[in-house]
Amino acid sequence: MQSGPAADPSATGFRRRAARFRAAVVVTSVAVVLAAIAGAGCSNSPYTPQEMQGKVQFRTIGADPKSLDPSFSYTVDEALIVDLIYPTFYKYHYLKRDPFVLELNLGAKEPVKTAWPVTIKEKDGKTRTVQGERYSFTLKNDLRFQDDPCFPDGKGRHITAKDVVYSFKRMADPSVQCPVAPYFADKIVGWPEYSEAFEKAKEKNYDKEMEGVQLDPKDPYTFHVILNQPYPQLRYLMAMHFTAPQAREAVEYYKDEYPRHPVGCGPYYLSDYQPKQRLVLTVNPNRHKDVYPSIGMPGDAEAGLLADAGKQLPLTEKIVFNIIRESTSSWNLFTQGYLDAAGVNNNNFQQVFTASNALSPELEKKGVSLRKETEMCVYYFAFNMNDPVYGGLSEKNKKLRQAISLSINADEYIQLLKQGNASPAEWVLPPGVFGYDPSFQNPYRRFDPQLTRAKKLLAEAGYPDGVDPKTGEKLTLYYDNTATNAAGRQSVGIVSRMIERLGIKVVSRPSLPDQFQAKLLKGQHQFIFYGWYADYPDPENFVFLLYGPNKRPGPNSANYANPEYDRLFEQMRAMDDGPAREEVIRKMRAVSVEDCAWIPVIHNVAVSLTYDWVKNVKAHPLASDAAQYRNIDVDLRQSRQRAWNKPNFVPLVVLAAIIVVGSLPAVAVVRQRVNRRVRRADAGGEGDDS
Amino acid sequence: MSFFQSDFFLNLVPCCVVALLLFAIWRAGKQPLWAEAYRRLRRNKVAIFALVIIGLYGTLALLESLGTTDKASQTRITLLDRIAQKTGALAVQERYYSAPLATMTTGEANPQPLKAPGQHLLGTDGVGNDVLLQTLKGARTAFLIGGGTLLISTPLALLFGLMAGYYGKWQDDLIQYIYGVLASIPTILLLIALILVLGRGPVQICVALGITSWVGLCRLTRGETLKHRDREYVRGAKALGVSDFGILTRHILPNLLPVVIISLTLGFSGLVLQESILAYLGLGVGGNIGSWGNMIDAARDELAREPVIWWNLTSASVALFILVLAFNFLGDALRDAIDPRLRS
Amino acid sequence: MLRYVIRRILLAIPTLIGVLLLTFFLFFGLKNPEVIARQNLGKNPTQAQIQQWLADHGYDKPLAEQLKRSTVDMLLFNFGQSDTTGEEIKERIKKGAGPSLTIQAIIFATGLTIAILIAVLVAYFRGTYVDRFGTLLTVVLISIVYVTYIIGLQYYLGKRLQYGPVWGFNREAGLAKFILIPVVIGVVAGIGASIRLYRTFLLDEINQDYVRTARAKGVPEGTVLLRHVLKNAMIPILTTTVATIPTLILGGLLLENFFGIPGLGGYLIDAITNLDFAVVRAMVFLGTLLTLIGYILTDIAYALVDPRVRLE
Amino acid sequence: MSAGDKTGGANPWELSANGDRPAVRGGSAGTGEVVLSVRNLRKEFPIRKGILGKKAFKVAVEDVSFDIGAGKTLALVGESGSGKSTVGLMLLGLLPVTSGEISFLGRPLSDRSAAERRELRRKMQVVFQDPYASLNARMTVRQALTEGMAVHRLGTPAEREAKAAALLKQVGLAESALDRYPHEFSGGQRQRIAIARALSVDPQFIVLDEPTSALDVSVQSQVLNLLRRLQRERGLTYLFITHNLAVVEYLADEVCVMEAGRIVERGTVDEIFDTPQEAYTRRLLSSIPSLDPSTRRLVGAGTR
Amino acid sequence: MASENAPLLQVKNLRTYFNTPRGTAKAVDGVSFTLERGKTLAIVGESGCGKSMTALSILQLVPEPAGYIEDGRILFEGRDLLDLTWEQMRAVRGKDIAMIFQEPMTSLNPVYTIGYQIREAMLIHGKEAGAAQARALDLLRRVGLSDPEQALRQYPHELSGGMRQRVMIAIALANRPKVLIADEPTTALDVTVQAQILALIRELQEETGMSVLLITHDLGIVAEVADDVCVMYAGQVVESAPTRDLFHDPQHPYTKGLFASLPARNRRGQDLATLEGVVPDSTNWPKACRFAPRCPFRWQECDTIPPIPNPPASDRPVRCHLYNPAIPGRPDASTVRKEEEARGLAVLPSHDDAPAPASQKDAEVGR
Repeated sequence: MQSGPAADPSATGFRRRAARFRAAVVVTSVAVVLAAIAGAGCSNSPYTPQEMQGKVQFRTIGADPKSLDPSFSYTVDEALIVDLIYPTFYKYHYLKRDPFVLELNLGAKEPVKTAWPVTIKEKDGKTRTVQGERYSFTLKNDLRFQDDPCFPDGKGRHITAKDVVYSFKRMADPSVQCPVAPYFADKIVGWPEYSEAFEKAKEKNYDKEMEGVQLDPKDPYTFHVILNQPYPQLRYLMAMHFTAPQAREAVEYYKDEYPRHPVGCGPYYLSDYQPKQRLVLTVNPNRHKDVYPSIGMPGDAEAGLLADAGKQLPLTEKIVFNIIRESTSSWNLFTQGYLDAAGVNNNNFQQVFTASNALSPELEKKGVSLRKETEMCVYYFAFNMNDPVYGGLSEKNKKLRQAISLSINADEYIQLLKQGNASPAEWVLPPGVFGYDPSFQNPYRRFDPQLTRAKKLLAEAGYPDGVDPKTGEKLTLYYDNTATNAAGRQSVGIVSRMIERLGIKVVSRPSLPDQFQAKLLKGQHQFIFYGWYADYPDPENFVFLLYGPNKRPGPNSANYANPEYDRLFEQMRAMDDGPAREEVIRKMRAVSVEDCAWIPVIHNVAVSLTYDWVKNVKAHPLASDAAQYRNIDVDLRQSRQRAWNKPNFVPLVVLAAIIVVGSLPAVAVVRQRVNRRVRRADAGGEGDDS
Repeated sequence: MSFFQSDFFLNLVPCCVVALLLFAIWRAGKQPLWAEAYRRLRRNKVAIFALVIIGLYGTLALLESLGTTDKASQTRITLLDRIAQKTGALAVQERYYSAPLATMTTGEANPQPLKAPGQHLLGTDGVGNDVLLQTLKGARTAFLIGGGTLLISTPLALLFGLMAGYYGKWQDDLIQYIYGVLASIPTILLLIALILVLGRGPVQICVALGITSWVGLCRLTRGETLKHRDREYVRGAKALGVSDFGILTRHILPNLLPVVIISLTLGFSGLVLQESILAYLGLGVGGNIGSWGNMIDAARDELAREPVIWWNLTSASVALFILVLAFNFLGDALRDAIDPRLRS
Repeated sequence: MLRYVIRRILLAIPTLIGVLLLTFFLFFGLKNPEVIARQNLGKNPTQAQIQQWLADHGYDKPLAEQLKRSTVDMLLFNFGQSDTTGEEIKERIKKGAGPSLTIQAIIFATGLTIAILIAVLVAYFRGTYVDRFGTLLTVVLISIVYVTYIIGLQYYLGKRLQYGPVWGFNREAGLAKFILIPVVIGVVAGIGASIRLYRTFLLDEINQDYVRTARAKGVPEGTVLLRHVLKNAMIPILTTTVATIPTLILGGLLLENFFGIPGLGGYLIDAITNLDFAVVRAMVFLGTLLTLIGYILTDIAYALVDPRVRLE
Repeated sequence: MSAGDKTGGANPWELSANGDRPAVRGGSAGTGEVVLSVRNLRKEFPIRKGILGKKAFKVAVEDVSFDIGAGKTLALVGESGSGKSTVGLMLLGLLPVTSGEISFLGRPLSDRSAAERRELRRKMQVVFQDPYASLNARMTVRQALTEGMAVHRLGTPAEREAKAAALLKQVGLAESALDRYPHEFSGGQRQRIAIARALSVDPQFIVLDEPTSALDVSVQSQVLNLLRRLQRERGLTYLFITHNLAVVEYLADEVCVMEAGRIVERGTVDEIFDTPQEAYTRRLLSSIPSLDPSTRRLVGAGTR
Repeated sequence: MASENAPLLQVKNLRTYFNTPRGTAKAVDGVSFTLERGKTLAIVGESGCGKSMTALSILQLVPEPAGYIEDGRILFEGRDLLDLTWEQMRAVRGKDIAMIFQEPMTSLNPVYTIGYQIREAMLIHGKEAGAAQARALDLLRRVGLSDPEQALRQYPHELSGGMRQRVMIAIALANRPKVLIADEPTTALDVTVQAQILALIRELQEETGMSVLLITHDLGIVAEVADDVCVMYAGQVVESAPTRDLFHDPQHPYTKGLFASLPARNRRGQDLATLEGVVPDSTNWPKACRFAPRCPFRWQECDTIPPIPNPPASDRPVRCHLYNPAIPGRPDASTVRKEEEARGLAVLPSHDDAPAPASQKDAEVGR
């Protein structure tokens, strides 16, 4: 041993490899960190630069559309898309209000109504003839479908009246499950028979003609709808996407996938659909030409809504619908400027106010504007009128319902659950619908904090302080709901609290939507909360919710049936708007308010937040095709986005610093380990021996 | 089923769990081997702290499980409610959200003064309930789910594990196959499927969690049994003529208990965490039972508000975190105390 | 080796059959399809419509046919149509698998690597403050609910620090940035349990005799850890990594929802809310298949690491 | 017994001795009462081969036959893997026998009823090698000692307690040990408790499976003394399984040498140690280190 | 540098302690011995006496952080190993001093080939890869593996226990160490294999001239291979002597007791001598003589005065008052002799002696 055991200069190969290994570890980790920083360094935008620079609208919907089949789709989110792809005979004027104006869209001219005798087969085999009506609709003759592989050569073909008739036939097909089919079923001649034939037949024969919807033998752009009774509401239905022309080729080509492959002739077509991710609408080159309206309501010009008057529609080349389920995510995205507007039907976005219910200053600074629009809807509590305790038209139970009605404080409800963004409902009809009476005050919706009257009524009903004298126990009200999530539970809790002030015990029976529907169907419900949105701005579309024959499975979920009300309804249904109709509606109101099967609570106010780079924003309670009128100031948006999305690397640096500083003692430990003397007395301060 | 859905039953479970815990501690004190572990545990400050915390939560669960129906309002008033009523602000229901120690409601368009201004330590939730009280009440659900599940899964796992390990042969093959099948379905998917099929509710969740969680313990029991089966003391007992049952219950089972107890301790915390995730997926205990899972679930909306309603999420998360942390620390400490070989 | 692999695959078949039978029993034995039909038919279906729907979705077939449907067809990846949307489940899964696997594979690989690295570090510094701090940190990490991680980190990293998009998955815009935050969350949420476990494995190995042999040879401590201890510890580590596959699925479920990743997790959550049993069934099958494949891969990896298994 | 006393004809199987048969000389079986006799014992362990488990077998014990006379000690000697412990376990009924016959007290075990077999089992007990594993850590000494009696319903509980205390005294431990747990004792003490436990059911025959090989020499001597004394006092018969030839030559009367599952040689201690016949036996004997540094045997014993 | 005639390895007053929950365990408490060049020194003792810890202390492989070397000197070729830094010590391990262990089944890394594990030992200490490979092959041939080429590629589990121990030896010898520490190298092996391994070590020792420090509890092995013996009890060396001397004339009562308790042919039919009691707890050694509680010759002073390692009345280091005239109360030689005879301590065990007549009588009584 020349040099002693200490030095080991020849230990090269092995060590070199060990060193190389160590170096590789270091290099890899540095690379990972750098990659992370590089990844973070680039923009946090979820869009491509092209999209960001183009005239593109960035919007959001909360879930994948269940279906984009215009004959089936019925939800608000879906309508935002469907209505842009499937234009209808009529459309609502974008700017005009009070009243809403229907203008021709695909229609070439106003339909012609003629009196038409209709033969009706009675059940006993006899026939009778009634006075019916025939509407003749004529389409524009230059309409074409979008280009799509379902057509020969992939070129969109010409649209004729046949395509609209096809849509009617689809509505009558029970397997399509068209939600508005019941509106037609008892009115269009031959509809029930046609529908039945479909149900029976194995193969569906769409070539067969329906008696009540006929093609004009001479004009390929004209078809006739024959009704067995007057139905003035038909024109509104011609503004809903159910009656939009559909290509039979597309339905048959895509089959089960048709709900995800819409083929229409609207301003946009569906160019890309990534489930759970995004849905992109692109300008349809085959769209029928339309321009931005040049007349609006007073004040529209000042609001800049006429700046684009006369310009070709649509004003943006693309609409990107981000499908965002979590409200947290979409809110974050919105605040970063990556969404033009905050979602339409999302409660959470309404929480952006200062104390005085105005937009918070932070958002205002960011250029967000707030819009509130009373929606054409009504939310109500309904008793099951077949319920032995709460239902029926007996005086006793009527008083019980009235008492409960009086206990529900609409103002508190609005404050707590709608943050003030709703108006209290007095009756079925919402503002904006003919027959709505702003001066009407429902006597059973007048809340007083002492509940004096409610308690009196309750006592009169035989339940003093909510106690059933027969049993000595409290009356129980089963509140059936679908509150499986937190927000639902909150609202159930608040409502229960209100009713329980009466002394009645409220028991929440939450169930899943399917079980809830089954309960309603079987009439096993006792007390529910429900809402209705207008299909069209006619009072019939609301008051029919209490029409006896519309009981479950119809839309009358209260199972309310008052012969007097039903008689008035039948009378009012076919009337034209005017004082006479108003009078009948007033009578219906008096009857139904007294019976108190419903407790109308609110008419919702939709609140939307829009950035100032979005132009031509004006809400419409019925039309969902507004997107084609919107315009985008792309430069403004981009500069804002850039300013708001600068990553903050300080915490990362701080973290790195902490790790470095924190590992210094560790390095010292390593040093000590390698250099320590074995003898304890000599070594001193070995960190790891303690 | 209705009995199992009844309040009585649901309250029985946490009571049983707490009673079992107390019994186990009492018994353990009498067994020298456990007493030895005890001594080691006592020296571990973290473990004692964890035990105290678990004891506190257990007390809360017990207080929330015991109660009477109030004649006047016909609602159940638990001991915890009574204590809350005595303290004042805890039991006061406000009209809406309010921030911790706030004097006005929060998030409302027109904030209203509170009934108990500045006294809600953790604020109030959307219905105006005191968040602190709600958080405390959540302990019961945690014990209900965690304990209920373990009450279902532990006997099952021990029985099958012992059988598989001890008898071997076809019994082993069969049991291994059963849990092999169950274990190859990812837990969360199996849970989802089970709850969708069984329906929602605390008992269903316990059953579903029980089905998914017995596998781990069963595998552990089987492995340990296998180890002990060929130990000399078991052979000696066999040679003495002790029956299989006697060997399993008197010889093998007591020797498995340490491992089982460690695994149960750690398993409990896992179950509590799973409940909150199920609640988040909308498969939780349901609306009528206050749980941390429900509170966290509510936060997904509350966090999107401006101002952010953070106290609900924070309280529930912290309450959950502390309990789980305590169980994890206790589990680690138990492992060290019971099985010193495993100490590093 | 090939024989070994084949044997492992064959051994997985009875398990797979068991899973299929179990799911069949769950979804067809315990669940009344009429409830599903009613729920999917919207507001007020007539009995005829329900029958029609049942026929369309094949729920009216005799039990034997159903059995075939839930076993043979599953094995052939014929998942049928969604109960709710009528979509081909297979197509949807094809679309969703890519994003899901991308994210989860990256989380898995990153998580594994980082966890092993940290575990080795902690093991190297055993008994020092690094070890104590690391152990404490892991316990804290595993005591936090996944949901809280997602909500918290999305808020902080995405919204406050703006390190990446808080939402989205757009191939054209570059996947890396979309993946960044979800991966960080996935890794952070899963890493505590892994480190804790791996540390135990490493420390178990550190006390083995062969480690003493290596030291007696004069092998430096670092090399002992990396070459001798780690390679042996890889055996139990590999076994437990399969156990994390279900966790990955859970992670996927929640992460994808929050970050708008169009994967299978979000699809499953939709299926849960819509009671889409056909989809849940398919996902259970797929999840199982993945787990089984995971098991097999583990066993192969096992054999690669452990010569005792390889030459069995 | 002198080395030349060849009485092999006493057993019929010895007459048909062929090359496979062990070299047998002497043996006490012919003179006293035979407590245990084993004929053609065989044990196979299944091992799986191939995918679907084509069954294959590993033979652990093959064609083992011997007799043990009352009050005698037969040593079963062999290296690890020779199958000697397997034989012990089969005798005790702890491992099923593949083929062959075990007779105890003159009666074959196979044609007994379950109850009779239980009773016979009682008379056969065992002491194992590892004192740390042979007692249940969760049972007190009292429980361990009374359990066997309780199982066989021997005496009243009070009598069992008394007997447990007496047994403890007999193996040289204080009565105060009754309520303590195994971990409170040293290895040697535990082994004595294990012996007491075996004695608790009054056996006639004890299988000693390497009872001292885990003990230090100073403790080993205590246990060996105890075993000797008990044999003398109770007339016990031992089957002593061991690889420690020093203990064998000290304690055993007869020796069976096992190699690879077979008995290769059998005889009295003196026969085997003085005039080993088989090569294996010789090799085994020559491997024992001598205790005399002046006569080193191992060096050059050959590595290749 | 160290002179040629200085002892190769000298351990002086080594103290290795452990921190345990019950207090400090003094596993090795003042051990001294000398290992000469080319010689074999055996350290013999029962379990718990600290012999393995002594061996591990030399290479400083005491399990950390619980164990540490409290004091002492370990002079290797004249330089104190305890003065080296950790890194310097690492260079000593496996190169100058190599070690083999008791459990051949677990002492090899199961996931690396035999070849790798042998080569590694050389690569660490600076050998080139090619040369290492060649030497590995040579080593395996040397330790008697029948097919060394194949063995290089094999994994530990493919070899039997004896073969693995040979591989362990090959690893230890890879760098031609000056000292081989063998810690119970044959305890886990069958006797026939044990004989082979011991013979192999002996052979290799003769070839290479290395010194062997053999740790064992088996006096037979000591007799077979050792040149010198240290008997350890309770963390101390109680007696050390050349092997022959020790076996013919054990002096310490413990050594005597050990010999007397060995079962042997010439003791058939007699009770073996026993050492009553157990080894005391290492956290709480007896204050004075550590063997006193078990010693048949114990008297009052044994519990109060610690015995010195080199008493004047003996020709060798014996830690016992019997050999120290300075201690009062010492029993005279005849009393001791009588006591020894009564306890059977006088007769040396032998496998070869014919049984004493008394034993036959005794055996007959036993029948």
